Amino acid sequence: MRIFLLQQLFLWVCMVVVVVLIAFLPRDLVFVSEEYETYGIATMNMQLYGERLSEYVAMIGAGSLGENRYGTSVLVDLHLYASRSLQLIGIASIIAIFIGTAKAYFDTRYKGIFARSSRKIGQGMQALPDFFIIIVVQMVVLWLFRQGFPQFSLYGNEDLSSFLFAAVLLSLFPSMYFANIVASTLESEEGSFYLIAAKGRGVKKSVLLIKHQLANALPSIIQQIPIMFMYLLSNLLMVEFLTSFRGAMYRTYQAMGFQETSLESLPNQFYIEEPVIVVYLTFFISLGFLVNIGSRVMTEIVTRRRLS
Amino acid sequence: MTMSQPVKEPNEKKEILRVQNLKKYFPIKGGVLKRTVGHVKAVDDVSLHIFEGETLGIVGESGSGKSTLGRMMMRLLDPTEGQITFNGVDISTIRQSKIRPLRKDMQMIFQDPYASLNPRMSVGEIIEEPMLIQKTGSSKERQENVISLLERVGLQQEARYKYPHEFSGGQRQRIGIARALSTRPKVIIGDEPVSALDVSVQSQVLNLMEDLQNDFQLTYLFIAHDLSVVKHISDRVAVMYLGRLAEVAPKDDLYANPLHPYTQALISAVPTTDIDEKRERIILQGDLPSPANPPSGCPFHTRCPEAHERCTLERPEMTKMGEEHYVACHLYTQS
Amino acid sequence: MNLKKWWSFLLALTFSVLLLAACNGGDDETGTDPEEPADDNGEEPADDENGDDDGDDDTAGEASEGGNVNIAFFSPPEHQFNPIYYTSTYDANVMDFIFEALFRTDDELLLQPHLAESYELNDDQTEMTITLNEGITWHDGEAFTADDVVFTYEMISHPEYTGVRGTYADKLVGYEDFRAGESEEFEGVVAEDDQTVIFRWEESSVTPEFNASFPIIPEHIFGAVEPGEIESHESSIATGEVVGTGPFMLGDFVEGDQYVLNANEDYWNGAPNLDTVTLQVRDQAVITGLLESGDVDMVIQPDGIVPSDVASVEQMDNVTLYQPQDLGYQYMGFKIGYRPSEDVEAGVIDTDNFIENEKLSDVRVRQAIVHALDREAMVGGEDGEGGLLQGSGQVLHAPFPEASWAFDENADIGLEYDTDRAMELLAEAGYEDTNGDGFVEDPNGEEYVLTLAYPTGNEPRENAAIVIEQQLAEVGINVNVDTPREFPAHSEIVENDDQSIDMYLMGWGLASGDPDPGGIFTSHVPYNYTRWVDETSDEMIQRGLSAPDAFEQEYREEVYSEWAEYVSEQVPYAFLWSMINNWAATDRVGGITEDPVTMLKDPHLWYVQE
Amino acid sequence: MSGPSPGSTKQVNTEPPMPEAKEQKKSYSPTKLIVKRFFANKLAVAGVFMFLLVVIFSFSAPLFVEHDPAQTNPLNTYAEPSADHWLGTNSSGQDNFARLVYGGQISLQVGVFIMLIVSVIGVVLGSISGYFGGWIDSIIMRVTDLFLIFPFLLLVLTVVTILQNVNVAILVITLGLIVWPNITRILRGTYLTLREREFIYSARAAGATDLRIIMKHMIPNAIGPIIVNATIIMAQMIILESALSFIGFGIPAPTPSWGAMLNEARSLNILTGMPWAWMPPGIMIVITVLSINFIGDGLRDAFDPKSSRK
Repeated sequence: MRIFLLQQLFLWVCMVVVVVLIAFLPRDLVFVSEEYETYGIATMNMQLYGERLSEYVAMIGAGSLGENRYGTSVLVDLHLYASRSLQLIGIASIIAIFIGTAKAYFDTRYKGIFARSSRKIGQGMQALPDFFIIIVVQMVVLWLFRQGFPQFSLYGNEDLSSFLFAAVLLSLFPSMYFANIVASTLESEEGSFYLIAAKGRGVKKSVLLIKHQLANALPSIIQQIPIMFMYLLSNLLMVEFLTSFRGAMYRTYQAMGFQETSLESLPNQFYIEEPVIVVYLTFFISLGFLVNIGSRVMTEIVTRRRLS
Repeated sequence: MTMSQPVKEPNEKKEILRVQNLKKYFPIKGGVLKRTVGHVKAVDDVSLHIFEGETLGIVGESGSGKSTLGRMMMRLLDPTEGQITFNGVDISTIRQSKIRPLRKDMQMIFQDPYASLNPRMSVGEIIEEPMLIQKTGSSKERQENVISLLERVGLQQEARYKYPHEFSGGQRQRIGIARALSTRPKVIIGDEPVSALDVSVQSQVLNLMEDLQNDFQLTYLFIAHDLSVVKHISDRVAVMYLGRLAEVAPKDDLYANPLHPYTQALISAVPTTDIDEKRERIILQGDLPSPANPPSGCPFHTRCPEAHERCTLERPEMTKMGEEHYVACHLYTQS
Repeated sequence: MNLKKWWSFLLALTFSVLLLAACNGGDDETGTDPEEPADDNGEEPADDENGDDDGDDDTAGEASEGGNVNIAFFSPPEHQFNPIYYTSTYDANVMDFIFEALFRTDDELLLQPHLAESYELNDDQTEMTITLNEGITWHDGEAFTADDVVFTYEMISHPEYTGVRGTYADKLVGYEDFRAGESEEFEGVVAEDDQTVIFRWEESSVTPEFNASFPIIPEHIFGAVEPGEIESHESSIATGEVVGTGPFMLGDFVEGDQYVLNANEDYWNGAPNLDTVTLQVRDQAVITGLLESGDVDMVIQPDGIVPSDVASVEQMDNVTLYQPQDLGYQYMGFKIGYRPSEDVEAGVIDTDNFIENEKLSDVRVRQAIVHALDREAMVGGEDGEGGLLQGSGQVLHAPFPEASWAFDENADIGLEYDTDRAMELLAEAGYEDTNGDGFVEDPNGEEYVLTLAYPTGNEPRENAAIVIEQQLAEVGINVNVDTPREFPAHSEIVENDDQSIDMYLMGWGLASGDPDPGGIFTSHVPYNYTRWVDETSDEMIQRGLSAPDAFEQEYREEVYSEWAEYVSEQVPYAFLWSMINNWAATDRVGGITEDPVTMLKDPHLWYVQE
Repeated sequence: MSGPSPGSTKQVNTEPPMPEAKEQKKSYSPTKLIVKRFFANKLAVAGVFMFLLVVIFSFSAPLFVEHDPAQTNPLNTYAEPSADHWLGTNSSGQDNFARLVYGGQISLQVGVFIMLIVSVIGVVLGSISGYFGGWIDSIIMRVTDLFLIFPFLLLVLTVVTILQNVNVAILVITLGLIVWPNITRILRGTYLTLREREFIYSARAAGATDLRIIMKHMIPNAIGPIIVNATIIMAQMIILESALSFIGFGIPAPTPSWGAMLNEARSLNILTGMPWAWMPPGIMIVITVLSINFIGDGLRDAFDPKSSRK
């Protein structure tokens, strides 16, 4: 375990270094203002690279991770946006795991037309672009509003309703993924000796599914969680982008210079906030590592309990 | 007198293959971190020799390490320890590239006729491949060779354009035999070549193998999991249990006078055609112990009807009990 | 040892991440709750005595006390909330609620006293004596006095001042010396007593009110701050520290996200009806959705509704559109002359040295070009489709938009879209297609190619370059469109008379209400980028500003009308269009004052009707 | 060599005769069998048909599309569908139909090229890793582990932001470099099981070199998973490219892209008022991706009949 953690730590450090190296690639931005418009002119300057990097390292040495464009510490910035995203991720994960397990149970328990089509839909969904589905869902909801459906806020993160809406959108794909994983793991357990034995003893199918199959499939399901998490993260970008949910992904996107562009089409590369990019990417990397480590530890615990 | 290995008899028979103190340990990876937590002693200190032109049968339950032994002799697996001498050359540690030319003289027939033929190659390609690798003959010669081999093993020459999935198990095993013969080897190691086949087909294949042995002056190492199969074809039989040899003896000697309790148990299980001959069936108790955690002392003591205290403590050595008859059992050694 | 340190670092990091997750919310949600209960110490809404509310027709709902109004814009401010230093219009939006000036424009763009109660001008308009309103206090309770006015003007004239607002002060007496640090006393603005302040100009000021209309900053705060440090002082940036006289105060904000303005209950013009106004930075793509669902109440300057969304916003039952014309305009300039490169280097502008651009010196050619341009098509249809502006604009013939008092709707100006007339004029001037390549040759039979330069950054303008090329090709004029430049580079080649360009695209934004075209069109001024030398025009412009006649607006109206006619015939510019602003508010907000330049006038009168 | 002995000939005759059908149909190579099975699968055939339609639709564009997809017409923006502009125009006055058609070329190119790159990387690394095992396997697996838990998509966004001028080649290479781990892992697993198959032992027993075993025995037998995964990758990459273009990190304008067309649907007015502007590219993505998935499923079943669910 110790070696594993050290290995993870080493990889973590490597990834953060890569992020810093990329984020600080030399871009010399010159800002010029005219009336209502501000232009950023980007030029490549190789000499700057070393300077920028050493400046950044010096700053970290001085105990600061840098500031955002308003001069606020990036950690404060991170706190605000990342906590929103974490809540969203948390709720969406719970929904995904719950719905996913329920759907998997339904799909494996029953063999009727509904279960079969539910399974087909689950598989088909994964083949579709998430953002397109989200757009369509948005359109349907807007259409419902115009038909007199009680309105709620679709965008942003202020209202509970918009928050939940984003969480539901976010959980859409991961729950399908999770359901597929669980279902196929359950199925792979099928036909194993203990099941036949239990069946022979007249154990109810539902009890069998939950008590035996699920319990036995747990380690392999837990091992899939990091992948589901990655799924969730890439969806998070789309969901935050499409619902204007001001979370960590949205903020990263902003920090990369993709401002909310005004009608006069401000240049894309308005501001690039390198320290913000670094700290947010580090945040996501850390999340990935945490989930990975967590899943390994859980697997170990579950496996041990089973063995003992 | 105890011996760690059979001593070569002054005999006109030429020894073609010899293994000494051969061991193969597979590491067991455990836990999430895939650390080595133990070893499976698949083959544990086995010594054997095979004379040119004879058929040595190796018998053991599945998991006794007999296939591993066969594969090690082919150097398909690298031994953990010990020596393999082929034709007087030590091949246990030489590099794979140096072994390649030797493979011409040593071929293998595999257990599963379905798995041992590449499903994506035509039968002709399959039989031709060893020749191609050993660069024997021109393309035309090889084709002719393929045809004659096919006919020799009892298949039509059109078969060479077909694919393995179009043949039955017995036919496939014939293809496997034709492939093994294609480089004119001296030794063929048959890794349970008939155990996957239907009983009626088994004898056909065995007969074919016997015919071929005469025609091609082959030496067979014939691995099987029960004694009935090797009864007819073998000259000598070695019995393996849990990675070790229990008994080695000329066939007739072994069947007439099995010494090791395990051999006795095996022989009692062989169905007999002679109704008059009444034999007491010895039923072994319990399962085969895990090779990862073999019993101390004699590995067979957990199931041995004759086990006594010494068996649990001390590992029996190979003891010569007659001409070419060796046994590893405390019943026959003095403490 | 070291390893352990690393371990604890990793652990600390992971836990801090978890903690971040756990202790979210709370602090950033307080104070931004739109449903805060109404305060009961405000005054009656709508009937406020100072209310120049010109009647929102649809005030059907019940007006209620308190509440919050959400205003959306697309980009976050840059967090410089000091009027003397800000540059972004988004910051200006925030400050409109907080800071006030002595004068402000009324709905006809005329400047009226605001913080000032009344003012007197001397005969030659070199001196203005202003009496301040009584009872005005800063947000922190300090009284607003003439000293604050003096201080503000001193600061924008100060040697260490690095901002760009010096133009308000640079004609005042003693500005040069004070700016250069040669005098301690600033004679331009003097406090007579607490309620009286005097402005003095070196020469007659035609626009005295404008010059005195700069937002006032508090002396009692910044007086103690080194002038060089005002920009980064916390009273310029931080919540609770920014002090003005306006109806709202800067409250809590989440940077880049939302800015809460709290009502100033002691506002001199009457306490605001609302408790809070929240400025929210919202993605342009979702703005209309937010409006429809009522999550956002107002979408106003500087962004407004995107032209392509106007049609759908118009259809919303709960939203009112406000569409005043923007005072800025876009044009295509003709390089009629160039400064010689020696003059450019020396920074000299001498009309006598101008080198004539023969390609465009013939007025008929310029007229032909204007006739060839279908500017109506550029502006586009009313239904929000087509055109460069999707209908959100107006064709312009002179630099006076309709909202300006200088605009004369009866004047017969402008050259209509008429390709036949264009070709006729070209033929008259001797430009004809002699080699049959579809493009005209110049009178000497040489190939005639006009180079058009344009900058990036303004999408309709960028697109206009392509349209202009196509439309001029139809009358046989071959236009070579340069690759677009970043605005500063473009501006530089235009300003420095790069002789490779014949025409250029640019826009002017008119910040002040005064329509005097002198700063741009007088022959010898730097901004006369076209290097158009015309005595008649110069004389008219002069007349429009000459005292004492020009003190009368009617007189100036007449002069400018005449000048507009002249300039549209002489075509130094092909005026293209001025934008229409598309501002919107939901009907939840009442008491909005309609004004051509801003929707943020008198926000203390706003109220929420349910 | 001696001819067949009478005894052995007799033995042939005692073999159970082969089923009639097999005799009549002569010999089917495994490839032919797979093709046969594949075309017996209706959904897969439908997939092929749909996919071919998309390909023909996209690549025969010059024959029936008059408009240049990059040609802007600022005077004719947001036009409604008409005889001239079948799907109207977008915010720059570009013909939506032309962009739809040419955007398909981009999507297919991106999908195919990434698929090729990734398959090659996956086959090479997967076979090295799966066949040889040992330390090289560990290294490759640790790297793929990393990719599975690291949000590389974000890193791509950063790279794209920094590089600014992204073209199809750069996008293909960057994306290819992120997605190879998945297929590599899958193929490694395939090779691991293959490695223990007896025909591999038999080839080694015949003295075949590692290279020969990989090329002649492993890859042909792993061709099923390779092709199936290649189709999955292709579908995923088409989605990924459109997703990137959708959020503005893809191939920059004026190159047409389905994702970029969908981006316009972020505006509420277009979302609800101009479905013709964004529905077609969305449907095209769905059709393309679904058809590729159908083909992939069909191939999977054809290669490995046991896996098909009944």
